[in-house]
Amino acid sequence: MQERVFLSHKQINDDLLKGSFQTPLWYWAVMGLFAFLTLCGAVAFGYAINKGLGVTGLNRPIMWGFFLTDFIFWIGISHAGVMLSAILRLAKAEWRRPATRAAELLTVLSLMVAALHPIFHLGRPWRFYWPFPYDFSRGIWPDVRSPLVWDPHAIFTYLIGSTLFVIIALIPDIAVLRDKTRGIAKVFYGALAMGWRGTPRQWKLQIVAGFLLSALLLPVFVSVHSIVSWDFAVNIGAEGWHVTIFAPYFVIGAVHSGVSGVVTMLILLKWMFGWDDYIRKEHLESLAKLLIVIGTLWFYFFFLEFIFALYNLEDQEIALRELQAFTWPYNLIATVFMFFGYLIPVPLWLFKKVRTNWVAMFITSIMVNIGMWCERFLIIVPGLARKTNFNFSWGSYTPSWVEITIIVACFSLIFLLIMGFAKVFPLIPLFDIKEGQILSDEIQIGKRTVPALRVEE
Amino acid sequence: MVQTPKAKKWKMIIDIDKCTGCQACVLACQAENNIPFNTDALFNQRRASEWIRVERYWEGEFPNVKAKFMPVLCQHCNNAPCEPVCPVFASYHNDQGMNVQVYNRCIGTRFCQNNCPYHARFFNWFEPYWPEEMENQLNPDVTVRSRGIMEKCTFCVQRIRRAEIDADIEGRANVDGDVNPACVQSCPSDALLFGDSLDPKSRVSETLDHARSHTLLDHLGTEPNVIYLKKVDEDYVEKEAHH
Amino acid sequence: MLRRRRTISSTHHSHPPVVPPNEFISDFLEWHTKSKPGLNRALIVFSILTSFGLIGLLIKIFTVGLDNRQDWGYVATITAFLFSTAGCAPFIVIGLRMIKAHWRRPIARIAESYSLVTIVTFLLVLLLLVLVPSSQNRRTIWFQNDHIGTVGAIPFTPHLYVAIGILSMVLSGIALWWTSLKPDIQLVNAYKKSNKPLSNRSWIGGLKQWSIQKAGLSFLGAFFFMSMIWAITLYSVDLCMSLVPGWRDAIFPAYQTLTGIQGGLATIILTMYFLRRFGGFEKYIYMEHFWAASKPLLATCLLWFYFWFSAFIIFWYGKMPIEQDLLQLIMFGPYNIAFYIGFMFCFITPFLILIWNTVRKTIWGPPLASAFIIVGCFFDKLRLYVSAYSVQDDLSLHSITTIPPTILPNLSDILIIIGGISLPIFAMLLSTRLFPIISIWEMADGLRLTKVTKYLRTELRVLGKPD
Amino acid sequence: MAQLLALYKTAESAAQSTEALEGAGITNEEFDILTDSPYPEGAFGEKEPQHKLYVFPFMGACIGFTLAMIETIGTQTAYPLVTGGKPIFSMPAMTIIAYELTMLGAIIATVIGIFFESRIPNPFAGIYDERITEGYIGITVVCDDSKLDSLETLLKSNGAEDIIIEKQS
Repeated sequence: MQERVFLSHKQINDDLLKGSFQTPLWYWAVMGLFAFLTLCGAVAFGYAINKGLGVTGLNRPIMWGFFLTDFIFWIGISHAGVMLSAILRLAKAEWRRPATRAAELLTVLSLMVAALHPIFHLGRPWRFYWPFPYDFSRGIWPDVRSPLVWDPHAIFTYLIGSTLFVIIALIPDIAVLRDKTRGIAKVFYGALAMGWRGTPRQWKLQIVAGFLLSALLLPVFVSVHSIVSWDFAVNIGAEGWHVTIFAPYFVIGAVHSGVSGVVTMLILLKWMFGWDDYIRKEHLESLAKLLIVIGTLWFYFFFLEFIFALYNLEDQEIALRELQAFTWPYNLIATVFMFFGYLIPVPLWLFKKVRTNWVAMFITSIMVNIGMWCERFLIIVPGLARKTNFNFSWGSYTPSWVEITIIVACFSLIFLLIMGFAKVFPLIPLFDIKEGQILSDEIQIGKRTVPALRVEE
Repeated sequence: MVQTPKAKKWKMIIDIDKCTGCQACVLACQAENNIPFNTDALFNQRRASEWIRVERYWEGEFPNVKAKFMPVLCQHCNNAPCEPVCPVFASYHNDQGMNVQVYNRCIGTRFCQNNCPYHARFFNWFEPYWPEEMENQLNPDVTVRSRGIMEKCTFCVQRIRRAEIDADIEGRANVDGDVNPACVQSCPSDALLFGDSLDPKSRVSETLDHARSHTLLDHLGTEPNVIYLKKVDEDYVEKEAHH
Repeated sequence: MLRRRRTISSTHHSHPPVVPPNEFISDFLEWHTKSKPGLNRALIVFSILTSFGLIGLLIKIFTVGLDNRQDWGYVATITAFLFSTAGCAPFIVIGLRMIKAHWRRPIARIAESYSLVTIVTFLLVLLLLVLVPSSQNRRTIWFQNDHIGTVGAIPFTPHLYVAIGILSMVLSGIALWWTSLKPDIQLVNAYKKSNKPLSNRSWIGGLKQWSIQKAGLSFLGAFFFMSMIWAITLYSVDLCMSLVPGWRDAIFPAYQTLTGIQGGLATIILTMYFLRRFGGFEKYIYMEHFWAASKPLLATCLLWFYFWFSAFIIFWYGKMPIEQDLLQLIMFGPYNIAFYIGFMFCFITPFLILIWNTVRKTIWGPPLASAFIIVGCFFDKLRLYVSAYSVQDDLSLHSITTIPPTILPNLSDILIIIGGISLPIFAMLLSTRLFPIISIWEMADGLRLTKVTKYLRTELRVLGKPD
Repeated sequence: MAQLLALYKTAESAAQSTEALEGAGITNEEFDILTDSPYPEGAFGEKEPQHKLYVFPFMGACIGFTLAMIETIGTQTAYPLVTGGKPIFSMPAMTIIAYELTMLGAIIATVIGIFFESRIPNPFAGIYDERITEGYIGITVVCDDSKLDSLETLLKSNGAEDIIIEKQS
């Protein structure tokens, strides 16, 4: 919290609502590109529905491939939001303020996209709603013992929860938009603002809601990725999946990739809208420090997972690890995973020069996510390629163009949604920034003035 | 006047010592159960579906090389790993100890195949296709599975039901040997044996506690209903168990 | 004037007054140097109780000797218990220092003093290591196996490395304690010489010295943290899991580390309570501290269930024979009572207590939960370690052949348990007697960085966050 | 009756005039503050908002848990199909679903509670001015027309930038 800049509230409004009031040309160009890519994905999916899943690269031992890898990846990204905004809110960390909404938004949107993947993946996508507890036409309810029934429960709980979280925190900012717009836009925002006036009562509830919802969402966020991990860990058929540590290992890995995703997004926002006064070096540095801790914790779990895979000293397990680490093409993926996921970024973050350098942080945070994508792939595919010791039907897997197109489309869909949101609503909570200014103070010790914080309890 | 059939528990016994690897069972199964042709293309994509397959393992160094044949089909486990993971009850255990796949419920998550240690489940990657002139050979008792669902060995459940109905019409109980899945019926060396293990006089229950009998991957505790009889091989040296 | 008073009372709750640093220092030094008969009496009682443990150990060694693991299950339990209560206490303050939490200040010294206990823990581990066979041809994380070909034969596994790992934890803990203690000792000595308080902290050492001390604290903290995780990992694997053939539970070391953090936090909260109650520190340890500490405590309770469940669901779902046996052995079989008690006291009871904000915001709520947690922690360790030590199968097997019957503690075990439980209390009383039990410089620092100021028409506490 | 909204540039002057208002015998039940960002409670001597938000999540949790029990127990009794040799009542599986639905219920109930307690949506909230979101502090007073002039002068004297009056008969 060093070099603190004080801005008038009008100034804050104008800066942070820039996105909504002026749209440069590049905006539409980029939107168009992403829209086109998304469309390609839709076409590819249609083709897959029409012809059957044979058009993918999946085959008999390897029944789960790119779709589920990407599914886990996006679920992982979605863990950034609540992790950051909830934990930092509860810990009353000042530097959370500009990051919260971006993080929560990333949560919601990536969850939506993640929820699409199981549908791509189904053999009969038009029956995607069958795992839900609704009967009627087919006279039977889903089997509550199946992890694939736990999944929708968890994911939709998380999706609904985090969406409501975002909406609640948006209302005061929508009120600002209502006051600054005219005509039809004013009607629109006015309806969304629901007559917000900013009375002490409303503000108090806004604050309490922040804490309460954070506290409620944290356990959900842990459970979601745990349940996703149990999709794999309950298997005794596939090699190397039946590991007790999978749940926390997946969760911490998700946080690792998710927080890096938030860093990437914040840097992009700063560059796109020039919010230099709001997304400052100290925020970047605190995030980097947090990432060091998370990354190292994740590495500990990875270490345990690997050690205890070999612990039983059974031939197939050793063969599987050999495949993952030393056999082409998996050895390449494993190398990328190890170096991009941990060995390069985390040691770099130890240096303040890197932590406070925008470009360096941008690159490293993207590296982490590449690495984590490879990690998910390495967990799923090799385990299936070496299923039990019936080596008569071992196999390998290469994705087809259909899968790749759909994956690319999912990435572009995320960007599309984020940019669309940025057009309509502010991506940095205005009132949070203003509150931060109000609560900041100083303490004199001898000659030194220490930045201080006004706390209410 | 179909009275409820008395409790049954179907088991199959496979004598590896008798198996010659002639693939007759595979062919019979294909014909009986309307399995589309496994073309070269499908084989190369590793998408061939053979509800029963004969695994061939070479042992020893040239010149004294031995081929070992092991027919593998759905083991109809009592603790089937494939069953609880299905979100829609498409795969469950019926009262005759069989592991049943309900095609209409299946939505194609392919979780069951992932969790099947025996690789005994198959996915319909495309719509099944037969040349026009071959369509008349389809078995009317067996569903033709559309794309996007799992399928697997059913112990030829259609034959079991048929036998039960016939027995009811003739007003008698089923006797051992009434029911024979296509693979068992077609095995020239009589390596496969099928029957009701609850009927003490059936050949299956007589052979059950055979000196050579064992099950596949029994350390997983899946309790298969397919029992294997070990190969008799005098110059086979027992490898010391790995610890 | 009247109105003024109303507006103040209308704020959430009146802020506890901020004592000026000098007043605190003189206040505390006086309390520290004056003789405390009650404390001395307690010291004598607990030194006797602790010596019971030693007697019990000697009895055990001379009666049953060190050749049979089953006789030593309870010793392993109490060792693990000490690890995850007193042993991990320093970690808490390290974490809080890292995030610059102000409420750590009164509890910092308490936490660090507990690192003295780890010396005894280390000796106990040395004793237990005698019972552990070499890791040749059995499942350990050292992979000394002829069948896969020894991965570059490592000599003296696991004994040497467990010893080293735990020793490094002990040493870094004590170094940490000493580093933060040094300035205060100088202060106390100066006070004893000339009987008036010295407030100016720069008197003790130049600013450079202080910055070195701060840096030293953070480095030692990081090192302690790492060596703690490593030590607990080694202990829980080499002295527990690998003694049960077929027990492969990757989450177990992490789970043990978590129980350590939980137990450490509970220990600190309980100590805080007694210090406030009997030490008369109402002015410096008040509700805020308990409230702040209660939140991470609640989190650890939830995590306890989470870690336990994510192991349990895998075993339950996998349904392999070995997994069924394990569930019997360590949960629902011979030690099910201990398991249920552990489950109730480590998760359910503290959770139900701490979930209420009104209870968390009291002096008695968090300590009550902590007491439950400490009891639960003991029984949780019991069901794990005693059961693991009771297994007699050949360690080179892939699974256990039989589930051994329950082993109940005999006289020497009970003596050892009494001694082990009273050991941390004894250590704490002793360090209260000999050293300042509240880190003076850290408290003074905190008081300097706190002020209660008028803001518009209300009063707010202002906390400085130097960086 | 009339509604009166006074706009202040600085929080200090606003705080002053609330004190002045109370001096003029207007209790903090009668005036209200409008700000564009949360201020520390009691900063303007306003009345402390009372709310029962903490009740909602518990009610929601109970509802969610009941639903979960109906779903899991209902399914397993209505279709007692054995899968994988698992018991017909598989407690661990039920735990997971019960957990999720409990949390879902709690969250939804909390959000309902937030809307209910902060009295939105409410299109006719009362007098308001767009400058408030520019950082102005608004003080609204509800009083009868007779008092209007005295109040206006009072607030002006304490540094009100602008005063808006809404008469409703």
